Amino acid sequence: QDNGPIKVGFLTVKSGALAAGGRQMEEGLKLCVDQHDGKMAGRKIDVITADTAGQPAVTKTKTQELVERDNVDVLIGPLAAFEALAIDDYIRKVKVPIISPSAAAEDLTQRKPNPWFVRAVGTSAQAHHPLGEYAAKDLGYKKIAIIADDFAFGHEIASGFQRVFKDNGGEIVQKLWPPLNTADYGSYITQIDPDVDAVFAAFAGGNGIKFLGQYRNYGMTKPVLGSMTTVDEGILKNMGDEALGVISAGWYSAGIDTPTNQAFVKAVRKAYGSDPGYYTVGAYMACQFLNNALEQVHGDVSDKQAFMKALRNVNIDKSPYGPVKIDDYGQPIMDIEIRKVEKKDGRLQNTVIKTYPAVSQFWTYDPKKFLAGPVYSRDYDGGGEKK
Amino acid sequence: MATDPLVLDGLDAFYGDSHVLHDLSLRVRAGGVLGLLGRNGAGKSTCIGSIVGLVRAKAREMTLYGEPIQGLSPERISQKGVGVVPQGRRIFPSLTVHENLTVAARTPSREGWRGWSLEDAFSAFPRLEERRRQFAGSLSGGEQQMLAIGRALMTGPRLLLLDEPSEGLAPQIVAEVARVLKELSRTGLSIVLVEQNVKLAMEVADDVVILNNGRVAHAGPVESIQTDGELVEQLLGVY
Amino acid sequence: MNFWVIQGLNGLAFGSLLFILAAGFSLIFGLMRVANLAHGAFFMLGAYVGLSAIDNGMNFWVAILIGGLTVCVLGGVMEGLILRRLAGQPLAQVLVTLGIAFIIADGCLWLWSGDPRPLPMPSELQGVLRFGGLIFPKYRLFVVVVAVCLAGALWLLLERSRVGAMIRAGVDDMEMARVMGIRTSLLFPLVFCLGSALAGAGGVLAGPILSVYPSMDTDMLPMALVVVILGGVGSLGGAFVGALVIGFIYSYGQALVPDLAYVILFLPMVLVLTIRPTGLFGRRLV
Amino acid sequence: MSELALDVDGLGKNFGGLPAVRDVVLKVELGERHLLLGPNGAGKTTLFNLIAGDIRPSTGSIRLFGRDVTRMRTDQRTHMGVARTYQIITLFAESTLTHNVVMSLTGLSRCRFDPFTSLDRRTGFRERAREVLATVGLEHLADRKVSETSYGERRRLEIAMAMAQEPSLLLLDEPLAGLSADERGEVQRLLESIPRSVTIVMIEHDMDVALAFADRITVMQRGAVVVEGNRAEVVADPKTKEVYLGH
Amino acid sequence: MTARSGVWLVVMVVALVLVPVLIGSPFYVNLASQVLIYAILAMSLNLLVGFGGLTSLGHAAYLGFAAYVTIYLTTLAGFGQFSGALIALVATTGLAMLFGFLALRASGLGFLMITLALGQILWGLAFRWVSLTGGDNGLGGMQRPHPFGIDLGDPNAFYYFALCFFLVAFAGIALFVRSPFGHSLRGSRDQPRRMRALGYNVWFVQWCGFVYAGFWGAIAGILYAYYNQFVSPHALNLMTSAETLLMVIAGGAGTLFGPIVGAVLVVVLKNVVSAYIARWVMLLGAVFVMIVLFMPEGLVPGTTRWTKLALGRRRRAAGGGPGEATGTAAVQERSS
Ligand SMILES: Nc1ncnc2c1ncn2[C@@H]1O[C@H](COP(=O)(O)OP(=O)(O)OP(=O)(O)O)[C@@H](O)[C@H]1O
Ligand SMILES: Nc1ncnc2c1ncn2[C@@H]1O[C@H](COP(=O)(O)OP(=O)(O)OP(=O)(O)O)[C@@H](O)[C@H]1O
Ligand SMILES: [Mg+2]
Ligand SMILES: [Mg+2]
Repeated sequence: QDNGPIKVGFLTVKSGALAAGGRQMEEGLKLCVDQHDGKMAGRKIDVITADTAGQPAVTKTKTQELVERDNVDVLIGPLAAFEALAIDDYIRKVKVPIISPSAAAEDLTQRKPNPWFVRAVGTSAQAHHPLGEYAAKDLGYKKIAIIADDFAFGHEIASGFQRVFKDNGGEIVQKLWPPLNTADYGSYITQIDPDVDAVFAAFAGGNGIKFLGQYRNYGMTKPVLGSMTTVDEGILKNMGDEALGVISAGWYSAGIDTPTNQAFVKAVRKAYGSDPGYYTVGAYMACQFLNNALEQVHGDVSDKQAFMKALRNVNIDKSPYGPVKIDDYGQPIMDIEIRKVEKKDGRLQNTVIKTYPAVSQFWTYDPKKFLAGPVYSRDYDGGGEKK
Repeated sequence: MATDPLVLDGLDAFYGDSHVLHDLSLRVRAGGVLGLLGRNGAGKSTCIGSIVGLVRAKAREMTLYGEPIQGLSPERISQKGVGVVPQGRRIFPSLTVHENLTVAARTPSREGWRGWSLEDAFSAFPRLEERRRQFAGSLSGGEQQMLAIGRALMTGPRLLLLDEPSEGLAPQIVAEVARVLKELSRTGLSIVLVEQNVKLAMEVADDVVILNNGRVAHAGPVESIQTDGELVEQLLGVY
Repeated sequence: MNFWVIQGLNGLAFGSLLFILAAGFSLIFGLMRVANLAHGAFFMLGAYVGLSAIDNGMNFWVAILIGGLTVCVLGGVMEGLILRRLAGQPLAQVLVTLGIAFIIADGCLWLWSGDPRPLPMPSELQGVLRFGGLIFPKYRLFVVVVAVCLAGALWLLLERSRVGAMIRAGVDDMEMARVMGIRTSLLFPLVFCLGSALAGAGGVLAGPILSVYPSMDTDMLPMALVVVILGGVGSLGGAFVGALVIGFIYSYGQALVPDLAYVILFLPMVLVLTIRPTGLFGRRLV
Repeated sequence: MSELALDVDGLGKNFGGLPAVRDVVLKVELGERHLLLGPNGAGKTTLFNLIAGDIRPSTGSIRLFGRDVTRMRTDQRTHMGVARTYQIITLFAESTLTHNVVMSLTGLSRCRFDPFTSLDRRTGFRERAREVLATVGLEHLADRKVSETSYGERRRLEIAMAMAQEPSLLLLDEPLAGLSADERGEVQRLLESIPRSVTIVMIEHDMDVALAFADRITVMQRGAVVVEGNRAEVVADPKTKEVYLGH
Repeated sequence: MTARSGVWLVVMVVALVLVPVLIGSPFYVNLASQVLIYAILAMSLNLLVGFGGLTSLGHAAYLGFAAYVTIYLTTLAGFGQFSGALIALVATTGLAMLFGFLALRASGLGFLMITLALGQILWGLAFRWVSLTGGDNGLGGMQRPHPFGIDLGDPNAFYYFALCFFLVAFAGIALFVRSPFGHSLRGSRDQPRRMRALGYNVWFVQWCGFVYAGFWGAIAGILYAYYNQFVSPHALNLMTSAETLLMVIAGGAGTLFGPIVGAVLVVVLKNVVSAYIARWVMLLGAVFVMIVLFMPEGLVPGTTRWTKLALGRRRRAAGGGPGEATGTAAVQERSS
């Protein structure tokens, strides 16, 4: 059996609101597997895809299906944080290694780290700590208004940004939390304090498009700082000039000018005709992690413990992200790019304007202290305490 | 050529598989009033229903002014000039009185138009004018009956079918209805009148057909029953 | 001061948008007593079709037309083939309209890949108007105007013609309506087409503000329902005023009591309906 | 004076602007046969609806068997012994005639709250129901669906359902409307056979039947009582002719 | 009628007991448990929709609420399994009492909207009241109980556990709808005005029906909590309510077996078929449309009708004839 195929259970979303992200994840994964000709460490890779419909209950069933019926060796997925949390206990129980290509919930690798869990993307706040510093130091902003999707992802991003921005002497004058399914941001946009230096907008999915469109439509001229997902390549391709000039931070940008990444971007464009974004690269990297771990164990996944250990010390120095290694909590330490939306030969892209090397999910804080501190939440008011 | 307004010959009517009317034949003369009598369950309403195309029926002949109407949709039959006052009123409850009257009204078209205008309806039943804007569903029983009559006449029929129009009407309104019907038939409107109120029927009708268990039990000029007491006695139970 | 005015304008604009969204539903439900739960999907489909029209180089106004027509045809077919057999069977209507909503939603996901898309607004309506200290987007004022015209037009159709009464008669008592010579078989599909067309065109019209995205239908349907029921079923005026009321509640509410943002639509509705079960302006019992 | 079954005092009901019933005083003694006359739209049915509790009065009070019921729910009044028929037929169209009557039997029995034992098991009700149907000559249709019966047949079912409740105050709203002569006679005999312990108030436009039946008569017009008295007085009264019989 | 459904009953019970034996794989057994849970929910909703004529679009409220309370109490508030479940049951039934008061102010679409709104409000609370509910991340970490030392972690054990509740629920509801009270619920749907005149307190009857439905909803919710050991706002949202309603209608509202069939249909399509057909949502929609086209009254009554037809028995004309009664029924509703 040892040289039979390795079964990879892939939890994605093919129906409902989150389907776009799910599709991009699928593309990323497929590309990676194809690049390895469907073989890793000498063993065939056999991907079994399941549609979670973006619903926790279904996610659980699908995970059971993959684990109990198809008995997969490793899981990649799921897309949303609440899905990952819905199966957290189950994963601990059945002890199947799982690589998260997207779900960014902080506590998965912080206060409740799951021994069988490793993440191939940043935590919600990981990229936005540096952005806070950049906004204060390089851009010299003093007062900023935050507007963010009112759910855990948004809360965590906003809190991370706020913390570091305040640490660097900035001031958050106002926080607006439009619900996820807000139809009309008009009444929020018109609330934005006229004498802020800039607006930090943290949106996920299609809300970035909606917000930026309405923001410009209201003739707002204040510069916009964005979260990684606000101007993610996945939606950037459909945006118009409203996105121009938005400065955001992320652990990835199609604009990263390394041979590895350019090759990757070219491959993605060739295969799917668009730039890779959050989900595409996330799944792609999850697959690279898998590959790296498999090489370490020479394709032998029969010893789960060993395999998991390998996953936990994945170490890749050349990847679309740049160099990546994993910390003790199963969270990658990687370069963070500050990106600016520009128009390059007709299409919008996130041009890298600065890079913070080897950023941890704890930024420059001491993990112990960090974890002891307050959780990043809707009414987090940390930051600013002189260090 | 003077063809009769309505000719039914060998009519059989069914509800699902229950056979309700058997070989029924009748004929309405131009400007004549045909009284259709019979005790409960005799088949009167079914007969009306078959004429207007609501009840599944087949007949050897079923013609309106010579045109066959068998198998036509209720709409078409109505457009050929058949007006109905159904049993139990069946006015449109969520429409106002005014809407009920106008919703299906036709404007004078054919020469020899005998239909009503809104004014006619209101002058015949002043009560309705007082209630113009009220939802018909909240009208009193009798008011609904008046409304049903007005509604039918405002479609300007050539043949009018009334299924117990006097039900729930106070005596003076019954008298009014009788007057109206006689008036209309004088102007040449042909009428089929289903009635339990035999007095009214005898007052208005020229001919009568008495049904019993879905069969014609007696047919003839109205005098034929005025004279022949015990026949009526046995068919209608009038004392 | 300024705050109240600008949020008032926001409310007005959003209310108008809601009316445009709900008009078709209100028309169909008010007249035919059919709760078309595919309305949200129709709205979204219209938006997507309009989007493709624009992608293929047509201008915004043509896109509205095409979006409207496509959905109009769809609605007509739906009435003619399915709904007409279901008169007086509300449950079957719920099942089939939701079923069709599923099909449309998944179909859009299939055909348009599920990527959220902005719908570009016509150049002549871009930019903002300034009066005094106030800034307000042209396009939103345009939406207000459209809503008012639409309300007027529908009012004329329903109150100044017999069509409305004829259809309600058909719903009250189909048999009698036919016996009275009312051509329900012709009128019902027409109304349904009109209502659907409004949904489709509304989708395109709302596109520049809402953008076009997969879960648009499920986001919008409840809003349409709220508008129609809160306003009072069967009264178009009710729907209009209801939409505006909700628009104001929405924009002031979100600004003043952000913590209630999630229940801002539904809390008022529960209050209104428990006090006035027929809605603010409901005349007829449902 | 003997005890009153029904004592309506200064009763009024407005619909929007329109007073459908105005300041009506109506006293009906136990066991009395009382007739309500009046032109169409006089307010007779509305008065019934007020007495039965279907609608709340705008003014005035209603006493049943000496007890004030003005604010009492319909079903509570029913349990005090009120039963009524509807002028505009109100039946369970898709159920059998038997089941219609069974419903009116269970309505008054405690077992209506029983959520567990099957109703079909309670054969007692069904037999009783058939007996009642027989009294109005419908036994042959007992298992037919109401929607498959003729109008007159439904009329009689209306009466049967009220009779099944064995009321002590019976409100009949045009019970004879739509009945053919024979059935009319039948129902009339049925009504006459009702023991005097039962008080009956009836609305009827068929003069011959109505007058033969009534002890006392109240004539209404435009919501108000115009004439009230025993049969002879009322028939003699010119106002009766004027407002009701016309010309 | 009773005879035939009696046979059905035996068949069903035997089949249900054999399920784990017939399908070895724990995955399918788990699926079966889910079907049972949703079937209970659908049956309880059917009480309102099918028998009470009260179309509710907020039934997920009871599922979610009960699940939240159960998990919150047992994981965060340190209650025991039994007491936790009991409190959840009581609390949820209480919620139903309250919702009943509000929703029964209106009828028809008004009723539907109030239930929908109440459901959405609960959803909003669950989403927003993070300190209590964990917001969109939901609550997890729940352990399944060990009644009488049986470990419900085992799929088969849990299946039989759920099956017990399912059978009790089925019996409870089957008896209810045949009982005088059940009939009075139907009567209040068809002819409320007449019902009052017959001595029924229509409002009370409907309210009791509403609460009874809420009670079984709560049972489903508690099982849901045990099964998933996790709850998030999704359990409360409109989609869940809609799906439950669709189960009821698709299977056949107002019939005993309808909701069960509906539950099987939806759960299987969603969880199994979706593994083979990417466009399963579209398929689900198409199935609903087909059902309406060929058996608008729902799968169960529809199939019986078709089989009857197949057996050559002619179908009696629906409606037809003078049919005043239906007409006047409408009059009554509007004028009363
Ligand atoms: N929809 C139906 N299905 C089956 N049988 C029916 C239906 N409607 C009426 N019947 C039966 O057909 C017979 C004739 O009914 P019809 O309504 O024509 O009687 P009718 O003469 O109008 O009596 P009435 O004076 O009471 O109105 C009756 O025995 C009735 O029971
Ligand atoms: N819900 C209502 N809204 C408005 N007006 C109403 C309502 N119910 C009754 N009316 C009016 O009140 C008046 C009295 O109605 P009611 O039914 O009591 O008359 P009635 O004496 O029974 O007449 P009939 O002999 O025709 O049955 C009628 O003019 C009617 O239009
Ligand atoms: Mg008849
Ligand atoms: Mg009356």
